[in-house]
Amino acid sequence: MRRTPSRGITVVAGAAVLLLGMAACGTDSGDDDKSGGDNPGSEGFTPPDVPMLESLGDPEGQVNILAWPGYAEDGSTDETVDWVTPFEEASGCQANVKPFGTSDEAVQLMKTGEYDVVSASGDATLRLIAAGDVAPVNTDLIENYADISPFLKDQGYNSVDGQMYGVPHGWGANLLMYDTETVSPAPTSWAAVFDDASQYAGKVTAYDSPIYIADAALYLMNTQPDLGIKDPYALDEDQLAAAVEVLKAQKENVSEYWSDYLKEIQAFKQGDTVIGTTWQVIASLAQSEGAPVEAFLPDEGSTGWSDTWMISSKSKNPNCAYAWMDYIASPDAQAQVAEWFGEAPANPKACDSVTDDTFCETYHVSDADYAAQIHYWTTPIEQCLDGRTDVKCTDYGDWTTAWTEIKG
Amino acid sequence: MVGAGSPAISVRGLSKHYDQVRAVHGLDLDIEDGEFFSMLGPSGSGKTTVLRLIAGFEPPTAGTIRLGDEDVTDRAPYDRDVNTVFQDYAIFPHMSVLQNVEYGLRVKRVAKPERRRRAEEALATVRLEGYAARRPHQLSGGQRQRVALARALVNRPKVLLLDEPLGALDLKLRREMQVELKEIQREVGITFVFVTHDQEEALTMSDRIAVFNDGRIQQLATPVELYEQPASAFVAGFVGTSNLLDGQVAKELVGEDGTFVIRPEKLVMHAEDGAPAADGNTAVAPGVVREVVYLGASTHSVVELDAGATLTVAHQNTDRSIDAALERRQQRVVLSWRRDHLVALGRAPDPETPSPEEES
Amino acid sequence: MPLVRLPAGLRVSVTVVTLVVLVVIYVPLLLVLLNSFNTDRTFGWPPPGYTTHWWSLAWHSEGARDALFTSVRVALAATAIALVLGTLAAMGLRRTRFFGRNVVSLLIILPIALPGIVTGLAFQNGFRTILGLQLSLWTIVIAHATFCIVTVFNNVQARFARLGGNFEQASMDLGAGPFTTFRLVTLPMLRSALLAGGLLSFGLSFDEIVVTQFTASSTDRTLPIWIFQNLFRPNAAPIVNCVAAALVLFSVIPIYLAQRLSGDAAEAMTGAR
Amino acid sequence: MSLISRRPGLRVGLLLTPPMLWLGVAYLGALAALLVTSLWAQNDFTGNIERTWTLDNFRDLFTIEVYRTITLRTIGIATLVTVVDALLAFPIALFMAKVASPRYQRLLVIAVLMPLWASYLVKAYAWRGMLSSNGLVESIASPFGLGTPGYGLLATTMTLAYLWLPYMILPIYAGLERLPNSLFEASADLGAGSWTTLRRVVLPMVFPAFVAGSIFTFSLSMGDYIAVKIVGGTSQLLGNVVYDNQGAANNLPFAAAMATIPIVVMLAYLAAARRTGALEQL
Repeated sequence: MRRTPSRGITVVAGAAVLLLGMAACGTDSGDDDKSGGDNPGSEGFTPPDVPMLESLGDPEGQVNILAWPGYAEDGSTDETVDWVTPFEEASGCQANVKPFGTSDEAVQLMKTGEYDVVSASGDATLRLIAAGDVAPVNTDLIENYADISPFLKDQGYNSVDGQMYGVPHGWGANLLMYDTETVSPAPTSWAAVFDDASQYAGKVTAYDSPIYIADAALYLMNTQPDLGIKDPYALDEDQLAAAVEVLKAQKENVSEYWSDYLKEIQAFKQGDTVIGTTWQVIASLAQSEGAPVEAFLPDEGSTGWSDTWMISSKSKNPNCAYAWMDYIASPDAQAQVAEWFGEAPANPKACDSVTDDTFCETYHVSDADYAAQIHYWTTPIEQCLDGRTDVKCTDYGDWTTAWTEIKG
Repeated sequence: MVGAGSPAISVRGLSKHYDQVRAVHGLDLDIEDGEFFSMLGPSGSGKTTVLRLIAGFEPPTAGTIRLGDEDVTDRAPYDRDVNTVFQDYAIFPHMSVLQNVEYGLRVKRVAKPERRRRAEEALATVRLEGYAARRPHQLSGGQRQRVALARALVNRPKVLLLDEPLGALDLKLRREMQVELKEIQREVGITFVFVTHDQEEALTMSDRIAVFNDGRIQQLATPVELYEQPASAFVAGFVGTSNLLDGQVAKELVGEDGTFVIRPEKLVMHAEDGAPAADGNTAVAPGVVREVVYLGASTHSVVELDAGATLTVAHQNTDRSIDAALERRQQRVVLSWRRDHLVALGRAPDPETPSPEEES
Repeated sequence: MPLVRLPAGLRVSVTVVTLVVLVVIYVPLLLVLLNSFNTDRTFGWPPPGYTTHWWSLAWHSEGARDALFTSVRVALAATAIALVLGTLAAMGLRRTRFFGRNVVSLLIILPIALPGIVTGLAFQNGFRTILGLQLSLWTIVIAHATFCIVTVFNNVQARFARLGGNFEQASMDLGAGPFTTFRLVTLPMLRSALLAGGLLSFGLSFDEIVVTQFTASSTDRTLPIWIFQNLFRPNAAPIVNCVAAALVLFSVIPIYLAQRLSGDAAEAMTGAR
Repeated sequence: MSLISRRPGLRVGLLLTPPMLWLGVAYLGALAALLVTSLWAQNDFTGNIERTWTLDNFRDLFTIEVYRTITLRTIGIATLVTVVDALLAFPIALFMAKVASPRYQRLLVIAVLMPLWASYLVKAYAWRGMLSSNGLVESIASPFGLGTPGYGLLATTMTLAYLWLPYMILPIYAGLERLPNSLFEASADLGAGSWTTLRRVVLPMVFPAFVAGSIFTFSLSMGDYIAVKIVGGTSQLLGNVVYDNQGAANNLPFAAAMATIPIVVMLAYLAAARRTGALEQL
């Protein structure tokens, strides 16, 4: 997940198909009963019985928010970037924002019970639900919930048995960006950075994180069906080895791995790099800086992320927490977050409020088909997420080791 | 010299050992009230250690120290009525001369006007009127030395300890300060305990001198006694130039066994043909002049006696030309001396046995 | 100070190399300054145009200001602790030749001799995994103080070595107890050494990023952390350049002071990390 | 009170207790805990640390070849950076200590210290800009038929050498300043040329200062993980492995195991440095 590069950690967010064990897609909304296999938490996963708020009362006067940096800006970084203050004025709830650096930190902090709401990523949501740290969300009490893109609702990573445990926040895809002056013809497939990378030897870039192995796995899923990869986050040892081979071959042509906006934009602008993975926000920024670049979703689909606001089961300020979740799902707030952070807002009505007319088109906000092509980042674990039980899958530790080896 | 009542300092069985090194060993010592007492010895002889033990900078390994009537052995330096003038003066660099001098009174919470008056008085004693506002780095060596003295004296301690305070001064200044120190001591009447390795300094100023070697007192006596009747070869050698006659030489020239010493100025050098005859009072010995050293006021000649010993002869350069002396190099001469000028040392001192009797 | 008359050839070559090295040292810094006026948000080279826009943003950036104050607070606290512990250690080792002396010296040097990542990870692991504490401003302060002790220690020790040991004895001899002696004699004589050591320690803590990254919670943002977080945002990166440029310019003051106060340039800087 | 001044051992004990508690218990304790942690395992599902003893982390460290490669590469870079800094630092330190007038001396010290206050990150990014395809290095080098080295190990070495240079200059300057001027005169008087004087007299005498400075440059390079990300292209150093494992992978035990490598290397380095007396000059 891109998050603040500050912790460089950037692991892992993402939508977990952990429960469902479904390969791919996540478009089968609400199809929870489809879940199969005996991977943990999948079959017979019964979340602790946590009561849901039935009706709203008076605001408690404050709300403690645990958020990814950039999700709840209160003007302290940039005076003009502030959507927390309007919330405070409208709701009468004072918002205490604590940014967190990693999903692990978020899970740990939620266990203290000191926070009312959290912006949880795909690798944190299920852990929170299973541990009973978060409560089901009564979506009837959240006015703006109705406007949320349907393909984000009742997903395996934010609901159990049709019961939502949160309000979708936003999502995004890892795109392929290229220099339109150097790269010709325009690529259509990830092959441009894998099998055909030698065309641009020394000018290829890739995301600097073990999770990038999933990109190679996704590519293999399409090019080498024999390997039997069904989920880029569920790789057994052989499959991981195959992905590592792809990446090792790619490395010969890589100029550098990028981990932050600035580095990638600079590299494309100066011509040190001409092709590689990117985020929409980086592509847009690079274009606005006059770099001759295009970014697109290749034929194979791509990896990406999706986050959800959840409420603590121990919340002392549930009314303010609901007010926040409602507010952050509102078109205005969604527009501001999405534009500042650079991702697709969960609420398409935000498109009426964004300052940039082309924003929603650029980010494919209401494009369910587009969203369907995204394999949301999930932490790989030993139990295969694709439902296989005959093999052990490689976990994130293995991926980290593999990534170290790939870089050499 | 010996005053009534208890001595100013009384030390019994004092020892200080550092690991294997015995800096001071089993020392007994009494220093009388109002005395100018010197501790003389080569470096490493233990004299400075004794001073530091008295001041309280270090705890003794064994023994007691009494100041007047009080046993101060276990007291901290600030609880003892003694003050020290350090070898390097240790004048506080961040304070003015006045502040330095006032320091002891300040920490004793003496009222400001009183303290100012006494400090100025002390500065007057050391002839530093008008220097009160100076900073230490603006002072000459001699002036610093006086500030250190004033700083100690202002407290009117029972005993003032001085740790080679003149060592850093040039010869001329040192001579002046020696006289001045002695005057000041008479003026204030405080007991001075003075540590030095300079025998001339000790002889000039002291009422009594303790000669240290190897952590023990070799001899404790007045300057005159020390010079005229050294108790051991070490003392004889350390205080003045020693001319030793021992073994076979002693037998031949003195006529008995033992070690004898005779001071250079007590020897008379004659031309070979003009020598007096030996008799009951006078001894004579022929020899060859090996070296002649011109010292301005006097001349030293080193004579190798036929009997075997080598003696130094001093003679004042009074009226006659010194050329005669210089021309004697490598010539044969005869030395004569009065037999009663010869001091018998008894046996050569053994470091493991106590030195000849200290005064009681 | 009398200068050595180095032979002409050596003199010239040394001078030339010095000039070249100085240029190399300052070109990147000038570039930072230049980029703070660069209209290009990702500091494209050569700059397409110049603007003071970033400086005005930097001036109004609440985050930068908060981070600055946080850094100052952390640096002050760490320096205060380092001053106490460093002085105590230097006093303890003074004139003492006990068997553990070398061990103590090594222990004081160790936090700065080991890479920051080791110190940082050790503290993070110690606080979180072992003690189960939440990271906070205090965990940063503790970690910083640990590697700041050495600067104070070095300065105080050098001062002691230069002073010699008689001043305290003189004071005690004149009737002052240990505490009075410390207050009236030791402390005043150490003052400039403590100031120099303290300033170095402050600077060290102020610009520390590695150990800070490991021991800071996500809410505690020191200036280097703020820079780290913002340097990678194209909209904020030029502001960071402004802040960095301003820091370099203002750093003259503490450095000059440290040098002035210590009186001895070499002493002021040893341990200047 | 009196007891304290009468018993030096007690006094030393009281003075040293607080710093030793801090360094000996808190700091060494943290280091020890790090070693202990490196012997623990990590739960794959929860990412939590499991306090069961295992040597797996060290087994991986020694058996997986890439870690050896990275360790050697890191030591190599650190050595190279140290050598480059020593070569650059000596002339400027000599100029400061023995050529410049006292006024310039003071200015030069400030000039050398000032860059230390500019954020490390900002400076590293400035180098990234200079080393880019159309950057400053390229424009300066192109008339000589050279180009930018691009991002990689060479760029990393250059950037690190730049970042740590003041840490090498200052101790050497301090060491040279301590050298009495009469040494130069004595050597010249005895007929030695300036190079001979430098080689036979000055260098041996300031060698401990070199070692003192090298502790900084070497240690700082050993632990770096940020500069190499900015200008290192695809390369990685030891610090990156530690950092990625504690952060991204949340595998603290393995990060801890990896961190023992720089500890061991630096302890060996310090032990060697101690023989030269360099530790007194830090």
